[in-house]
Amino acid sequence: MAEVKPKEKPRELIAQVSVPYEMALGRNWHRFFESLKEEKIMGTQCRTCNRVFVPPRSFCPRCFEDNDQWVEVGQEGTIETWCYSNLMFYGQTLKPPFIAVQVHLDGTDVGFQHRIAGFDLSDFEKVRALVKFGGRVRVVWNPEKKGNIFDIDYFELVPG
Amino acid sequence: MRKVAITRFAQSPGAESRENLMDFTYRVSKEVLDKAGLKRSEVGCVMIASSDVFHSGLSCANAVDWDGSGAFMIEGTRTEDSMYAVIYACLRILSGHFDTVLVTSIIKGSENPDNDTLTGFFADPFYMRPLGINETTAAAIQMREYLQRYKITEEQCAKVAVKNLGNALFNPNAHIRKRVTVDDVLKSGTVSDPLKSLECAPKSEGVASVLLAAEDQAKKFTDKPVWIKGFGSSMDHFNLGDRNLLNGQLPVAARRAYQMAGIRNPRKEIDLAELCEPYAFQELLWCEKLGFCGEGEGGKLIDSGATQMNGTLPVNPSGGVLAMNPYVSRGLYRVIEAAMQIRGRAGEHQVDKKVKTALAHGTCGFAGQSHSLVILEG
Amino acid sequence: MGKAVAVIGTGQTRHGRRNDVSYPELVREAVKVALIDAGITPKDIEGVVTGTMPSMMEGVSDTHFYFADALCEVGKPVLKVESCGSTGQSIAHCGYYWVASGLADLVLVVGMEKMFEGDGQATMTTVADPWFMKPFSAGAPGVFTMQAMEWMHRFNIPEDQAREAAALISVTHHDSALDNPYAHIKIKVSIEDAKNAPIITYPVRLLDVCPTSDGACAVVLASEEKAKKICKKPAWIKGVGFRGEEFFLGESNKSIWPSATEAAQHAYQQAGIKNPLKELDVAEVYNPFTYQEMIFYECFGFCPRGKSPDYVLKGTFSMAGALPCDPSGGVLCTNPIGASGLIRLAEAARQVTGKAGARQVEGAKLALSHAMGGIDQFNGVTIVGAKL
Amino acid sequence: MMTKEYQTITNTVVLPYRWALGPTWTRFFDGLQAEKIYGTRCPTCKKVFVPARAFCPECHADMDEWTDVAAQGTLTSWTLVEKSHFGQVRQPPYAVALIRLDGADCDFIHFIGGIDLADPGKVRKKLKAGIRVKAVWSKEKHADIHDLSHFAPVK
Repeated sequence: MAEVKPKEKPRELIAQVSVPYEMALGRNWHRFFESLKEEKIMGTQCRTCNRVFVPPRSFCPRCFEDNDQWVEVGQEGTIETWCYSNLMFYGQTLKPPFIAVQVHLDGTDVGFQHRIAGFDLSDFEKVRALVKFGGRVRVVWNPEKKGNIFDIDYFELVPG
Repeated sequence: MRKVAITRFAQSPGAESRENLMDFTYRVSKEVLDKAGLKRSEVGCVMIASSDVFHSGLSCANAVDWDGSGAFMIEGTRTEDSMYAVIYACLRILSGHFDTVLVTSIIKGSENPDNDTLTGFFADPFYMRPLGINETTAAAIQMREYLQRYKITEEQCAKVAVKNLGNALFNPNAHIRKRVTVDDVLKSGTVSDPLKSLECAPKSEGVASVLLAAEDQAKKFTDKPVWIKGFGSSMDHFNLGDRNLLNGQLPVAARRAYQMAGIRNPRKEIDLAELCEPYAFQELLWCEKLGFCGEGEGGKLIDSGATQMNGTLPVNPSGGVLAMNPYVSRGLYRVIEAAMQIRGRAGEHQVDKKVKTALAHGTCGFAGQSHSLVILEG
Repeated sequence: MGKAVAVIGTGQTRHGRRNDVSYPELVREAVKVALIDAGITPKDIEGVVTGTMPSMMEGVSDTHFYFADALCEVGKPVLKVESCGSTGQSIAHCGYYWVASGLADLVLVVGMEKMFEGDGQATMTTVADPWFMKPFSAGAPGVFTMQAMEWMHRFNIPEDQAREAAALISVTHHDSALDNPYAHIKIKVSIEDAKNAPIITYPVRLLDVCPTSDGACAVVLASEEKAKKICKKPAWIKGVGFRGEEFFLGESNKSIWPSATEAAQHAYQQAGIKNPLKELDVAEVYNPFTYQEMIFYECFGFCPRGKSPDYVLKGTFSMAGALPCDPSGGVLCTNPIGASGLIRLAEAARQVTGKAGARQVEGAKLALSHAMGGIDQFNGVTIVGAKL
Repeated sequence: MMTKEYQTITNTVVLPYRWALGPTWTRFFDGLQAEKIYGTRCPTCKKVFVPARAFCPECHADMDEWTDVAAQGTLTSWTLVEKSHFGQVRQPPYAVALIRLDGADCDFIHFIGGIDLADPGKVRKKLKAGIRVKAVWSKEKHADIHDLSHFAPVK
């Protein structure tokens, strides 16, 4: 019969798992990132509802028609919403503190995710006094282009 | 009870695509809606099939799959396997709540690591995983039992690969298309003895989409509806050692489907079968379990030529999973191929005989832990 | 349309950090309780529906294989259904349609999560795409904060008032959790505690956010004939609805949240509900964040847009109010994600059958249950009632 | 990676885990550490399942009768893994088998060793269904499945 008695506390097995995937960018996002290298923001427009998408969509998820009409959109926009993050979450790309923002770029019909920077972010109260809903922001280009989303270095606040 | 029809369908090829996951999905579901003349906003319900680990590294797969499947603000959900999606879609129509369901199954195998790496995650972390159990090792252990028990030969198993890869030559969507001989298969290198390389399915792309409709709606979308006469599925124990690997749950699943479809003698009543055979010998074992031949007679069945494209009961005229293995989608590809054969519109891989009733089968898990099948009729 | 479907049994584990049991053992704990509650044996079950959040949260994928024995699946048809955080509602809906189709009389629905086995935040970063959204992710709190900020701005809600209302919600739910034997976080919280808790992402504070929990929930669904035969007090499913928006966060307006609004509308239509505030007796709203709970109240038609804080501060949604919300303490106090949405249904079913114990809302006859998933993308709703 | 002719992004998922063994696995692995292989007996069907578990996979009854099964048994089936894949448990070749341990009513999974695995032909000659195999214990034990090094054919 059994001689090993049950332990008071069951154990845990600690491990880390790594699984490698590799995703295709696809034609439209490839073109989007190529245009960032030339300091242009390109969107696509739905021929049915006329909405302009950035990131560009190859199809409109609502009308379900091909979006093959490319348009260059503005490099300024208004703040739809934002959030100040001063805690490190697992997997975060940006080091806190940072301001995540949803910008409505001029000439588009959707919100675009990026960050606001270009000033001292250490004090939240000071940040709050500067960052306003409906406030204007403008692209600041990264001088070093890599064909990814950080070719737009950040959005800066437009005074006034 | 309501009747459910397959009205329109589309499938992507199995070869590597440079499109991104979302666009790759859209092309296929869009094609189905266009063929049916149905607007996205008029679809009753959207059913997505995709599995988190087989999904390019994006989990909560329904999140990114939602847009390309046409599901924006439409009733819908996601299942983890495409056969489950077909069955759940049928349940939704049979409930009377929905008249149409667009089922789309999604995977880009080229973006994933090896299937063996991923199926290893089915295993528990304490026992089966550290001992190297994955879909291939489990199948190899099953194959050896099969060979031992019934004196099935390795040549007979290899013949399945010869047949299916040969059939795939005529299927423009198939991923692996080549004429091979039994000798080629036997010498193709051991993966996990006794399984040879050409006896193991590849890792393919595969978005497939089907528009299901209730009887009274089906004629709006097609002049050739294919009816779903029955379906059934069943699950086996998790632990490989607890199971009878040569007599699992396929007979149970088949009994359910046959009963629903009113099939008494599958050997006579089924004209064609599309089976899910990620490993060549499994086609023989599944044929036995589906009642296409007696117990232990899978080897004789392939020798007889009955399952060839011009045989009495063609099996996998599409080339099957050995020729194209879009993991979660592979069941739905079987359903589509069976429907194409019934319509007589399978092109170069259309079988010679007239197909009235066809069987489509899907399996996943170790050595067939879960089996599902659907019976289709013209 | 379709056969009537009833909830005839529910089972929950004790939620919290459950490293005393393995994952399958945890799952079985809920299943056993539900079967006893329904008065049935594993043999009686004709089909099983199950789902979690992403399976890789716990490092085992396609868990319907792993849990085959614990879920009494062997020899039975099984459906694995998942939709991120809204999984709990999605699996309940699947069981509902299964029974409604007439193909099964008894279906077991089980949701589970064992979040202490993995890293919840780490897993959630794998939901966002690597090109556009993930680089700016500040975890789930960041997403919900942006939504709350947008909502406050759009409806001109003074920040102090929203803060006050959020604190009251936190206090109410933490109090309720003390009455719930299954709840994870059982602490007494004051308004001051809630208002002064450490900031996570401004204005969201620690006591505004849910914990991570281990737990499972099982529900037995039955056809009308079966329910009437074996259950004295079934809870009838009156309506279900599920909607989802686009993958990219910026494409739909989350301050008025179309998916939440329409999922509820769809369910209300089936249940014949026109004035939810009046007709519903209790609601189990999926509330991982206090601010977000207020947005849900508006989407579900419990109060006009932008008026949630007023109603909250009036006590409309407290235990003694017109429409008590989350008498269980809700997701705010217990969050095993894949189970959370199903726990809402189980709690709602117990409320309308008078079996909710110390957290019972007196005389409850009609209840809403709900779950949310994705990056603010999905919402599912189920209405249950005491009457067929 | 990044070996493709079109633009891609590597999206490696790295996740940490702490899996709770629960009382049953914990006690089973403690048993391995003491060079014992534990099963549990079902009070209803009387079958002995190994590894030990909390409930009967067939009858669903709780199982709390622990019993040690023999550290030897009969080979049911096996495979010799030859091909590599990412994240593999060990370098091929290695053999995995189903073994019916004496006193158990289900098969137990483990590695087969103690023979030369380099030549598949020779392995096939040595490993036949029905041959007897016995446990070989690892010298260093950590109360996990690798406390059993492998099973070796009995000469």
